[in-house]
Amino acid sequence: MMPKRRRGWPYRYVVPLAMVVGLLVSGCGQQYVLLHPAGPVAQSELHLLIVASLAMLVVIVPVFVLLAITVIRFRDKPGNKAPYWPNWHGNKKLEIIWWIIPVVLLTVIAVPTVGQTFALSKLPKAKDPVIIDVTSLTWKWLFQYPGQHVATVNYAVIPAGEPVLFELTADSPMNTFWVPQLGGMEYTMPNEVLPLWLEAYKPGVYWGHSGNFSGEGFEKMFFNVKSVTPEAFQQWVKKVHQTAKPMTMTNYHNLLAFNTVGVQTYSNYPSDTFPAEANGFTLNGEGMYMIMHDQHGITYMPMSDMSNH
Amino acid sequence: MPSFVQYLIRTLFPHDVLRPTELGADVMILATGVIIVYYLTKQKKWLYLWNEWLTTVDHKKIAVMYLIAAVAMLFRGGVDALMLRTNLALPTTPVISDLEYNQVFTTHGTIMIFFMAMPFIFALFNAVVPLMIGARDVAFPRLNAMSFWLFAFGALLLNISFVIGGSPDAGWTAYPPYTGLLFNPGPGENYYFLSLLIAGIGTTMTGVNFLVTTLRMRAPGMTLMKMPMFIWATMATSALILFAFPPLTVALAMSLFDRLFGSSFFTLAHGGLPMMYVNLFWLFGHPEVYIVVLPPFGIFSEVVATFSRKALFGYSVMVVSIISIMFLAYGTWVHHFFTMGAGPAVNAFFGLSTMLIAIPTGVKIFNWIFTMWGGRIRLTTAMLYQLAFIPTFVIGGATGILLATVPADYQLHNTYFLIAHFHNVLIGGTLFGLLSGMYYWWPKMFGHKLNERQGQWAFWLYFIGFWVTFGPQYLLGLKGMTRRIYTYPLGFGWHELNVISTVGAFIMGAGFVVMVYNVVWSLKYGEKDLTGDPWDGRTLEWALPSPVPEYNFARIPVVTARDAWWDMKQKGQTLANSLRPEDMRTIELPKNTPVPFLLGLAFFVVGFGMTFQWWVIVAFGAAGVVASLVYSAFDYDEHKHVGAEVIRRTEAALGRLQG
Amino acid sequence: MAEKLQFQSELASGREHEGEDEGLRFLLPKFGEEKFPWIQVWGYIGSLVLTFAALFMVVDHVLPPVALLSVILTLAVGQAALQLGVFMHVRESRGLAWQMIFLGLVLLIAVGMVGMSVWIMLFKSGVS
Amino acid sequence: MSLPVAEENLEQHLPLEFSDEKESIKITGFWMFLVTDVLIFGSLFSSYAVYRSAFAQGPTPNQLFTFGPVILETLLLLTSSFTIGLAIYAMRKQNKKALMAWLVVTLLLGAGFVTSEVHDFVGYVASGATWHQSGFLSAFFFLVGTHGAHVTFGILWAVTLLIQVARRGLTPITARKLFTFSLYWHFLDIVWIFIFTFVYLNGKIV
Ligand code: HEA
Ligand code: HEA
Ligand code: CUA
Ligand SMILES: [Cu+2]
Repeated sequence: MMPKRRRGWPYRYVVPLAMVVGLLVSGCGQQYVLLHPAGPVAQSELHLLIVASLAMLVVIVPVFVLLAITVIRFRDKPGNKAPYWPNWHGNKKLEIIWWIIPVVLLTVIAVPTVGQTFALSKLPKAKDPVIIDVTSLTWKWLFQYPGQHVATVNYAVIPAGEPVLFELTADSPMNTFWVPQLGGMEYTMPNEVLPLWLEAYKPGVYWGHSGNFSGEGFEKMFFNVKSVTPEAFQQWVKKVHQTAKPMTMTNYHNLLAFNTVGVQTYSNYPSDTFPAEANGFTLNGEGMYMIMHDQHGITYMPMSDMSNH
Repeated sequence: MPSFVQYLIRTLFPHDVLRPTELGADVMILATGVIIVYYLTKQKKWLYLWNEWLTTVDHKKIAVMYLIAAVAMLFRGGVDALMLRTNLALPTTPVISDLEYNQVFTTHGTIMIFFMAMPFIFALFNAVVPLMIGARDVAFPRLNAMSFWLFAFGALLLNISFVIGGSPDAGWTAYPPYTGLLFNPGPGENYYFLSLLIAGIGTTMTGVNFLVTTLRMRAPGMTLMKMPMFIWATMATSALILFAFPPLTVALAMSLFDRLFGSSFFTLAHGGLPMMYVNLFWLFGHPEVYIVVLPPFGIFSEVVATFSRKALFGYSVMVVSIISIMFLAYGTWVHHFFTMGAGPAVNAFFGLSTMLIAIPTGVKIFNWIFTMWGGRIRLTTAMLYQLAFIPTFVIGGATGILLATVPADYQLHNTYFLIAHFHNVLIGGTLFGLLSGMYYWWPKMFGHKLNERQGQWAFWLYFIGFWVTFGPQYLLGLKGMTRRIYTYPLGFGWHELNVISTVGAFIMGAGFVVMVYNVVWSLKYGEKDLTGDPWDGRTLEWALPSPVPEYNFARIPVVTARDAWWDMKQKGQTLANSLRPEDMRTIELPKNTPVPFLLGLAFFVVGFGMTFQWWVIVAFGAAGVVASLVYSAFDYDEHKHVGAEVIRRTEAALGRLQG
Repeated sequence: MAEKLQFQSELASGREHEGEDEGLRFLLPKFGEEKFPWIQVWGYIGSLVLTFAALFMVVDHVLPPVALLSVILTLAVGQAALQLGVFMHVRESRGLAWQMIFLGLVLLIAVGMVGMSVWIMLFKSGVS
Repeated sequence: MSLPVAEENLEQHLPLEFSDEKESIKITGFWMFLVTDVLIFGSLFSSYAVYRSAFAQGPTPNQLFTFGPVILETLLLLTSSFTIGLAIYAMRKQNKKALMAWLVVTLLLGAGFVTSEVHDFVGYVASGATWHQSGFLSAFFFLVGTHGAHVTFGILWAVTLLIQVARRGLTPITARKLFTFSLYWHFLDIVWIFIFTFVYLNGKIV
């Protein structure tokens, strides 16, 4: 009934095997975007991932080994000489050990987790960061530069080597704004504006995608973020102002249609296409503000003044 | 008249959703229906069906119905999975369109969680809990039947959506505003909300029922600390159900109101806050994943002790850990939306609370291993699932911890890394646990064993298939592949891994086929269980004959030890040899009633009517609901009596009487 | 021949308070008796007093908003306790008063749910 | 439980509704149901708390609410909670007539409450404050409306109970049913106190 040959293929080899095969077939390389960060945010997130994974290995390996030994040693087969203690039902010391081990390991993960969570929520000091207002539309991305007065669709250009502040909202179902090599994702939601800062170390092109399902054309919501030197960035802005037309309200309404489009560039945009007010955020984790956009740029208004809206 | 018929057809089968696969499903369902009707009529089984099954309140029969439904839904969800996987292996020539793909992953997730895992759990609760605690039935047998029929009709409502009108397509999480009328005008999401609301009422009632059963119906002497672990798991699960389902009900209702009655909870205009749905959904959703994993934990605790022929290691610590998991489960929900911009304090808090769950869970893992240490391990199918569960779940748990590491989750959220995580815990934990329980308790439910050799084949196919499917998905996550896409460009290096993953899925599918073969074969040729105790079990259900007579225990035993039956066997006292003919008493049992079935049907009518906003039909259904409730309010005829003489004869026939 | 088993009838009366459940004995019920429903009357008066106290405090704006809200919520909690104790006979049950344990739990969760939701939803801050 | 429980235990000093073990288990069950209902309202209160300032173009609580009808409703409900308490008191004294009388009074008070609330709602809607207007109004109508629906259901339930008591008198079963009804009714009173405080009074604080 219990065939002995089953022992030949212990399951504990399956995972590593699958991983190795996977790596061989696909070729380890740049395609593992999460393992090849191109900016400080993604870098610190990867760092944490590695720390936590190592801590996990510290539990996984002993558990697997222990399990294997137990099963092999205490199989119910004739002539097994291992001890048999049918009534052994507890051991205080052992049990205390495995309350403690996880606590220690988790502390190792928890401390940097909390630290990084708070650290990432603060925009590093930068004089006048480039601000990009991101709106997810049904199956396309709209990027507006309130400081530069340019707008793009389905691609963005950022200066390398300095933090960029993205302000995210949606005029569509929820999506997430994600450029894996630059950093983790954040939701775009209607009636809310959320902040996200990212930075690219070097000039380069990094792909981004939406991570939250939003309907039919969702899988086409790829976009590229071009990181260029700050000077090239200024030149790009200048060039857009010279060559592109401003976005009209009609253009915007066309973008609201449920479809996918290619890349587009505009030299300006109507001011009321990004929320003037919404549930807001702070940049330093204190107090509560609301973002006000107008022709002069952005002001942060304390929440307490909000009641007269 | 013809115009009305045309209207009906146009609404029920709108052009834009009626596609070949649906037509195929349509024809299949119709054909199955015809075959069933033909068979029933030919065998003159209609009355039998009605008397013995549709109106039954016997927990053992309800268990069987739950089990059939669960396995059917595993098939349905599994076929969905194979469709998903096929598409993902062929990114350049998708087999099903994006619209269909969206419906398929939605029904896959919804069915697997709500209509496969949940009823499977309730099947085992119903089959085992009253027997384990030495009771005649659950606390509220009629409520139990109502729960079942509400579940069954809820499941039916979701399943007909594939054929009539169009399926939901917003994922099992159904985030607004995508579920709003602006983006999703068809009836699909109505189906989703209504079927979950109806099934949810049933589930909540099941929670109440089993909580009270385990709190109040235990045999004398079975104090809290003498309860089998499975009973602890039942208790904790039921409590979680009580606490978790209300937020879901409210979230679903809000979405439904937005769609049907013009409220502005989650809409783009009028200040809607879609994130509130997310908040309420996960207030339910996270406890839900523990609802589906705690019962398997209980099952494993029984299985591992039985097949190691050894007492469970660290019982009281196991109790403490299950209770703390229950509590902690309620305080971690934000980890599903770390990326929705709640402040760093919120994220840090919920990241830590999530990690805390690893501690009691880890304790359980170690205790299971040490239960085997110093035992004699028999590698039956049930035990193999247990052994596979440990490494699979530990990996799944560990990747869960990586997701709980907040900044790492910013990267991993909604990628295939997440998909792999939750299949690791849902299949490695929940499904393996439930299958283990099925193989373990099958003899008790049906009176024969499942063939071991075939069972082990199915096991190995599942287990190997599992890792071939989901191992590569971790790598896909690291390559940035996001979930819920029906196709993808080739440049990202996602294709090869997806092909491997798809191959794995088909291996699992083969496992399922072997399992079904195993069940069908064993129904005919399976080894009969004549002793009632085929595994040398430890808990009270093994004291009874298999299958169990309607009244369960001829006399309720008094419990004096933790593993009650094991203890009795050690002391040489067994129920069989100590019952004398004159010990028999008349037994009061709950009486069959058609109300639960009719109530479920009425709710179904309401749900169907509301899906299409046909208020006349809704009114009919609502009248049915009210009528059922009023009828049962005035119905005092709840019990029947089984005479002592009948019991004496039955027990004697089972060879369980002295002299 | 094995020893004879005990059956439930022999133990029926003692079943709910036994062995390890001992610690929860304080929960065992007392069913009170009274000549006149004084408790109910006092309960009614109490609830009226609490309600109108809250009402007047709000109408007269006796405190700054946040403090005022906290005070009236406290009064509401007091009133809930009154209803539970006086009218709902919380401590009564046969066997252990499980409802007390679950009520405690559910109140904790309900309050946590409201508070946490506000914390999560309305106090957005931070850049990730 | 098949065993000789029911007859044996009747002589204990237990109130009628607890005297039969099966019926007493149903009371525990009803408490557990109330637990879920507490959380239904907990979720509704959470939503209300979050949507409280999502006015969009609609009115604010301060503009919307008037105290008059709300105080009336509060009084009606508090009094009905008192009278159902008296009904249970009468039930424990085996006084069927008094029980039924108090139950009828309770019902009438409840009906008065529902009438006043419906009148309120009609007024709001007539003034254009529908729940389509804003998230705040949606949350308000959903919370208060769910409570109102509970009260309405309670009234219908009590009617069926009156018929049962009239027909069958006070038995362990009818007594248990009445007792669970009283629990339900007091529970609704508690919920209303929180609605009164957190919705209406709080709406007037700013
Ligand atoms: C059975 C179901 C189940 C179970 C048990 C779990 C268990 C856990 N889950 Fe999982 N989870 C899901 C089902 C489940 N999950 C589902 C379905 C989703 C996605 C839903 C969707 O979006 O569609 C999800 C998503 C999900 C997320 C959200 C990710 C995202 O969307 O971005 C997170 C983040 O924290 C998470 C974490 C965890 C953790 C920490 C555990 C822990 O409980 C695991 C604890 C176990 C262990 C850790 C292993 C054993 C322990 C030891 C051997 C001791 C030593 C260990 C340590 C020291 C670490 N899960
Ligand atoms: C308990 C829950 C459970 C279970 C058991 C499974 C089982 C499986 N799941 Fe599931 N899955 C979920 C819960 C579950 N899943 C959830 C909650 C989601 C999220 C949904 C969402 O995003 O909203 C998800 C999403 C999900 C995805 C992501 C889709 C996407 O985001 O685009 C994928 C992709 O690979 C997948 C694959 C599989 C596979 C291959 C199996 C295999 O185990 C299945 C094995 C197959 C069978 C058991 C059936 C075999 C059938 C046959 C052999 C039929 C033969 C045919 C004929 C005779 C006609 N699942
Ligand atoms: Cu929608 Cu006004
Ligand atoms: Cu979770």
